[in-house]
Amino acid sequence: MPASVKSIWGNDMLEITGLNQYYGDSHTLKSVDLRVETGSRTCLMGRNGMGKTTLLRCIMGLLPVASGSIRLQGRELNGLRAQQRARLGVGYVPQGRDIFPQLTVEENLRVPLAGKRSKGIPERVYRLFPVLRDMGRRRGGDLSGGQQQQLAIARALVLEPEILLLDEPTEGIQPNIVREISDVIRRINEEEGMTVLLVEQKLAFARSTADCFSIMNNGQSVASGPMDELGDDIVSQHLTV
Amino acid sequence: MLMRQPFVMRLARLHSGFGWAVLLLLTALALVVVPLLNQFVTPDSALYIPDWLVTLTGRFLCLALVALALDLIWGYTGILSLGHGAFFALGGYVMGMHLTHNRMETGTIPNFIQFLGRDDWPWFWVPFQSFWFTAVMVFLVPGALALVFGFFAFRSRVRGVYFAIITQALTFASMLFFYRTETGFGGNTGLTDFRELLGFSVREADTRLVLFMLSAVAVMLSYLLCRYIVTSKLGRVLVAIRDAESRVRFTGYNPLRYKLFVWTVSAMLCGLAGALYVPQTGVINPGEMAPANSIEMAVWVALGGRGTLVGALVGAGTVNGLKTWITAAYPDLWLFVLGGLFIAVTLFLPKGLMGLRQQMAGRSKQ
Amino acid sequence: MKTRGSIRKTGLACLALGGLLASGVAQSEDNPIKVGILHSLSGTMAISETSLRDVALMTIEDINEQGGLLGRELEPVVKDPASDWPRYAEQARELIERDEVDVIFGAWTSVSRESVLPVLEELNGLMFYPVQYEGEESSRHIFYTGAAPNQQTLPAVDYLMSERGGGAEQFYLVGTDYVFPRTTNRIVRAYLNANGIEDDAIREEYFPFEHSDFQSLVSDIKRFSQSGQTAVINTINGDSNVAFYQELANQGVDSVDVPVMATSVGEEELRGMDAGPLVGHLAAWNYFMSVDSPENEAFTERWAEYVEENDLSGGSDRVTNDPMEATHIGIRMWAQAVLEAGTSDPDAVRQAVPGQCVDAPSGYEICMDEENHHLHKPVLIGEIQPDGQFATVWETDGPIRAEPWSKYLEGSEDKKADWTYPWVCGDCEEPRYDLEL
Amino acid sequence: MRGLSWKGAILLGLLMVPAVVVADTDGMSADERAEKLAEQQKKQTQTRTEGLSGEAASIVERLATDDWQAINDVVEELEALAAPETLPVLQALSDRRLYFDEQGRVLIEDPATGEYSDAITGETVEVASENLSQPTLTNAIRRGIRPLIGQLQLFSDDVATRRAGAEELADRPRPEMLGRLKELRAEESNPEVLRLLNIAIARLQLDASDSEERLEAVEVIADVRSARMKSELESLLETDAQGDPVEPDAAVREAARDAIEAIEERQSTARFLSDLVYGLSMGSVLLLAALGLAIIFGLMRVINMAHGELLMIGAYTTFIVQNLFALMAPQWFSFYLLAAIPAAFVVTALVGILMERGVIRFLYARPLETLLATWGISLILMQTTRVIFGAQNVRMASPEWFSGSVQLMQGVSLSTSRVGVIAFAFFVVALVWFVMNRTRLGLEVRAVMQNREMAAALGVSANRVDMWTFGAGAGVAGLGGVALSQIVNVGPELGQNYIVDSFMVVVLGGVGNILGSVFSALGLGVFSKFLEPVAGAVLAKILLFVAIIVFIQWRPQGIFALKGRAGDDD
Repeated sequence: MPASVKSIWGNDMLEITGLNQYYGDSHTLKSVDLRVETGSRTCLMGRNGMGKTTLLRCIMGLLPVASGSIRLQGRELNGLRAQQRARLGVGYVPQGRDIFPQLTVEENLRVPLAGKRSKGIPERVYRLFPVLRDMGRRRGGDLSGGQQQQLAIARALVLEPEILLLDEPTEGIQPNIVREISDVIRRINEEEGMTVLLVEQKLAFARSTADCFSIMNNGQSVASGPMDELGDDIVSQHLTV
Repeated sequence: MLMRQPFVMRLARLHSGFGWAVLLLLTALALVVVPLLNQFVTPDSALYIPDWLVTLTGRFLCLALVALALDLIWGYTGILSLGHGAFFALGGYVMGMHLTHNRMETGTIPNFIQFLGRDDWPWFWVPFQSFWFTAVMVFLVPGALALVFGFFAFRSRVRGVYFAIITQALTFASMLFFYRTETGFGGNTGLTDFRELLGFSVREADTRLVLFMLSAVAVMLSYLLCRYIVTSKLGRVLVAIRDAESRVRFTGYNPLRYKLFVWTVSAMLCGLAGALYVPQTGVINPGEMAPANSIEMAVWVALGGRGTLVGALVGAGTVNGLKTWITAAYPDLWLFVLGGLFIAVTLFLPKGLMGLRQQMAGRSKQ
Repeated sequence: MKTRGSIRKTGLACLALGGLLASGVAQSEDNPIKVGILHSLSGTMAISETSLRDVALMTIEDINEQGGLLGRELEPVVKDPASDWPRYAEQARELIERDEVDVIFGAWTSVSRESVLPVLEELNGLMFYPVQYEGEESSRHIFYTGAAPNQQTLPAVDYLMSERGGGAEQFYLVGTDYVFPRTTNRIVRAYLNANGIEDDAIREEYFPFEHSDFQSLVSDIKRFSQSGQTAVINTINGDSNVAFYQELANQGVDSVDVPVMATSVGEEELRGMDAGPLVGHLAAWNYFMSVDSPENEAFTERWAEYVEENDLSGGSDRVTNDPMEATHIGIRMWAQAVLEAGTSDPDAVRQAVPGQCVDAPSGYEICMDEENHHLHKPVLIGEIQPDGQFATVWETDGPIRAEPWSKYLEGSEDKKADWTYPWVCGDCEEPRYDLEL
Repeated sequence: MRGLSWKGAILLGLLMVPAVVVADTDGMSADERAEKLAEQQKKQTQTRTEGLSGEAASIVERLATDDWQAINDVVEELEALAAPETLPVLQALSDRRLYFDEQGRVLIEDPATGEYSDAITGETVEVASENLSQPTLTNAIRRGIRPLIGQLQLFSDDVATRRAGAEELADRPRPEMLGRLKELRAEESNPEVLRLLNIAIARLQLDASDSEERLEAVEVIADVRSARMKSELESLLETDAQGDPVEPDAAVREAARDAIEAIEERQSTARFLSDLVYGLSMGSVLLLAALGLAIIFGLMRVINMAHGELLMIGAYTTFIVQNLFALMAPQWFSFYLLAAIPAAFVVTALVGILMERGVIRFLYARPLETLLATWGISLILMQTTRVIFGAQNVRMASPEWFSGSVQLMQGVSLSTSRVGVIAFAFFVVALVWFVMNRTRLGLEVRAVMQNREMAAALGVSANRVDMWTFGAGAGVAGLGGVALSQIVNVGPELGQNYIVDSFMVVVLGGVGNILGSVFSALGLGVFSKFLEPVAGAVLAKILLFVAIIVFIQWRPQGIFALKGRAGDDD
């Protein structure tokens, strides 16, 4: 199916239906459904070990799925390799950031140019993260956690993705940078219309950054809606320990 | 409870009734049928087993024993050794040294020792005049080398690919060492021209037949020993080490001791194989330690199926049988066949011949 | 078990007897005489041994064209032991037991010969061994058609010490680490000592097969040669020679100052290398392709023709050399012996071979010694030419009798190789053979 | 890889050492001299005489014999006569271009045209070559002819010829020539020729009756410091049966002692330097052999047992290129090596890509089994080569500019091909460094090797990168093959000799670290060359292997362990 054909919902960037995944003998994703509207900032929430990271990795194509469908702008992603998904517009900022430690900051940023026509790092990436320009020659592994997180986001942005997947971007990062990251996420969403799918545990950050939520519990999607509908009852039922 | 069973009971449980029946049948074949067909059937009969075939099979049995030893360490512990040729050859050299003593008339020494500029046996040759000393050394020499090498390697947690490569270096260095005439083991020629073992001429067909039977017994007993090891608690620890060594370490076992034990047993079995092989082949030289030989041994095991013991025996028999036939019939093709076998087994038969049925079943299910 | 041996033997005897009585004549005319050829066609030794297989096949073809022997064709059975010593033994056994050949022509290195020997003894086989070797061996089952040390290396040493050869007073012995160079050099050392050259004027170095880095060795030779007129005796075997001579040339070691006398470099080996760096250096053999004699002309022409007919690899570059001549002589001698004995039975042929003579390509009438299973051979010393041929610079007055046991070696002075009846072997006192049949 | 820039610079500097050691210009280098002599002879050799008469003619006539004694006599008489017009005859004799026919005419062959000319009359003679015989020539006779030629060359008007002659005489002066050499010295104007003549004369005057002359001679020789002359000086210090010194003059003895000391000092420096240089040379061979493996095994963790066969394919490609040049462009033959470099790279890279696509990519998760499969590939490649090219070695001719040697210092010379190999090793290291650090492919390779998943998630096709990396590694192995073809025999088993060594280099250097391989290869080379004189070549190698095995126990991650993932094998 060509990418231009829209799905029946019309304005969904990402649409996941009936996704099942097994890790060894354990059933990690149980018929998960998820819709991310184009232009939204959706936050995927849930307690630890409920399958959020697994779901992102399945979207990215880093884990095989047993059944179900993942569509990007109506196009079925199942069966495509990670690099093909990346080129179709899925940007990924993994948990733990996964910077290439032996590459310089600049080299880290150049890696995603593999599938791009333009061979230069887009200027806007440096506009969003001016600090990276000064650190161009430093090795990725030598950066602080916050800087690495910025680098990871910048690196995904080089791809100029349609949707940006962020897996716990605030984990282990000092508060001032957390705020900066939240700003950047909103800016790219509002200024460029980039769809964002965020996995986040911190409620405050999720509330201030995202406009929609979706909650997973025990490998299943249990609730979703606009962020202002995320009431205390839902939080206490699915999120608090 | 299981561990408190009497030894005989424990032994009996190594196999199902069917397994024991097959085992007994094969033993009978080797110890009764073959000698009968070789001795009391006239050469023109279709059932006659000629002397050369007896010797050839005897040698194959020795190689199968090597495969068994390698499977114990590779199949069950996940440690691929590319140095088993060295242990095999060491066993062979130990026996060869005894045979060389037997061949020399008293007061004479072989030319390769004269090359060293001396006119008596060097100290490390002298004790091998005794058969019993030799018989012990057949196990101790390869075993000691394995123990020392293994201790350091396992202690430093060298494993996987690294271990394979340094064992290859081990056998290569041993080969170079034995190639030197100065080393005092016959250099390039190695040890050859054997005549007598315990007063019997090793060139006589009768002696060869006995050696064949001994080899068959050795394989049988070694098989049972290996089987005993892998079905014991020790065996389960080994498999656990193979699958997740760090987890074993966390549960309080020290993998070093287990690995070292199996590794040394494996080397000793190789030594035994070498010692039986040499009088049947008539020569032992450093070429046996060539890295290529050791790699070929791994293919016997891989072809038969790792971690099955029986597979190792089957694999060794298949490859060597093929080799004998093809090198004679189509000498140019042999390396293509062997090379193709290596590739095909790794690509299409990850579980070897023994896993073939399972694999077929799996396919038909799909 | 003892019973069984005698049962078999009796059975065999009956069988043989029956065969003779029943169809003796007819059988001998129908059945070809099988001849085993046991040379490595692959592996390290292929470079040298392939040609021996070819020349053996050529000589057998020639005999067949003249009607074979005793009205029977010769049928060659070729094996390839692939430069693997134990396989020589295995295949020798196959040749004798399964293919039932009456004679084997084969082996090159001493190791391979020694590996075959026990099989020959066990199965009462007969082999012709065509390569110069270190001696210190003598077998009832082998005829040695190559040179013993006194037919190659010792005359070469004499030459180097002579005024004509440059008057060497120091010797550097370089060899591959195996039994031929080791034994040869022991003999050479003893011989040099006997000729007044002390041990401190002799240096000895060994390298493994295939060794290719001779930088340190050559610079040591250079240093050594500064303290006196030096000659090198080179017993390096096979491929390593290329690297050795190249390094000599590179470091400017000149044949005029330090001549290198090779014992294992012949025309066939030179064919595989750039002869440039070797020019002027020496080799000692019993035959050179460049020998000027009618027999050699016929031999080399026939060889060229054979190469062309059979489209052998190398084509017009193919040469003849000493071991090829020795193979050729061996087969012809064996054929004469078969005719004389009236049978190809190894035991009978073995007794007929001593005393056989053939006009050899080397230009001499070469005879098998009556006693020691070795040939009487002339010794030629040649200088390597840019075209890979040898220019003879010296030769003996005539064929020399072989001394398989060197009188210069302690322990073998008194040994005798005498295979005249009653069989006495060289290294033992008891006869190892008794006529049972 | 990071930091290769500065470390590389140091390394390059280190390797420049031998290159900048100022070539010894005392003119006493045996190889240089031999080379020059040969060159001179090529240019200066007259291929026929101008016609001989009188005594010269009557002596030359007697060369028509195969009695070596008679020829020796002739040479001696010619020496006494010292007639420059006999030079062409002597050169022809020395080069085996001198013949005589049944009538006893002495003929000289012109190597260029194949024509014969009469040595006495100088006229061209028509004669069938099968009727010609050659006078016996041995190295002993040549040893007499060489200085004679040298002496006659001194009469030439051409400086280069005179210099060639003087060099020969400085090397092999003959006592009979002393008087004439002194005369010639008096007339000589060229300083270099004069210097050489002085050396020759000094060597002859070591036993002069006048102690002043002896002292002067010792001083001249001391200046040269050639090891060749050490034994002559030592004879001055000998004592006779009564224990009295042979040399009566204490000053001369003292000077000789000093000179010997100077020579010995030089010798030990030379020995050290030569061990170092030979070690670097051996190390660079190891490096070239191992570099491809450092990429394939080091970066991709594929145990490529067919690595040796990739070297072999590179060498055979060189052989094919050589033959193509000989066949199609003989005038460019000497440049075939340059063409072989890209050809070998491409051919082996293609073989590598085929291997990767056909077999290895299915086995990335099972490293030990890659080992078996690639070993199978290696057997097939070897046997295929045997079937195509035969089991024997093929003949490689080094191009002219690649033969000969470079004199680094008196007593230390390195063959040009080995110098070339050292330089080539650095070229290849630089190339690899450039590709890895300055190209898109290199970036992707490093990204994939550090974090395969992440690279894929960023749009890098790990699959494709695997293929190209393997291809590049194989190509680099092919380049190693080109170098090996120039220094070892090219045959189907070529690669087998290098496989274990290559693995040792990579493991010792630290898997995943190409720079580590560079250091470990050079280090292994140098160590083994320093061990060799003590332990012999084989024992040195065994000791090194044992050392490596022990080293790996102690430091499993190799010399240069990368922080983080690299070196950790599970």
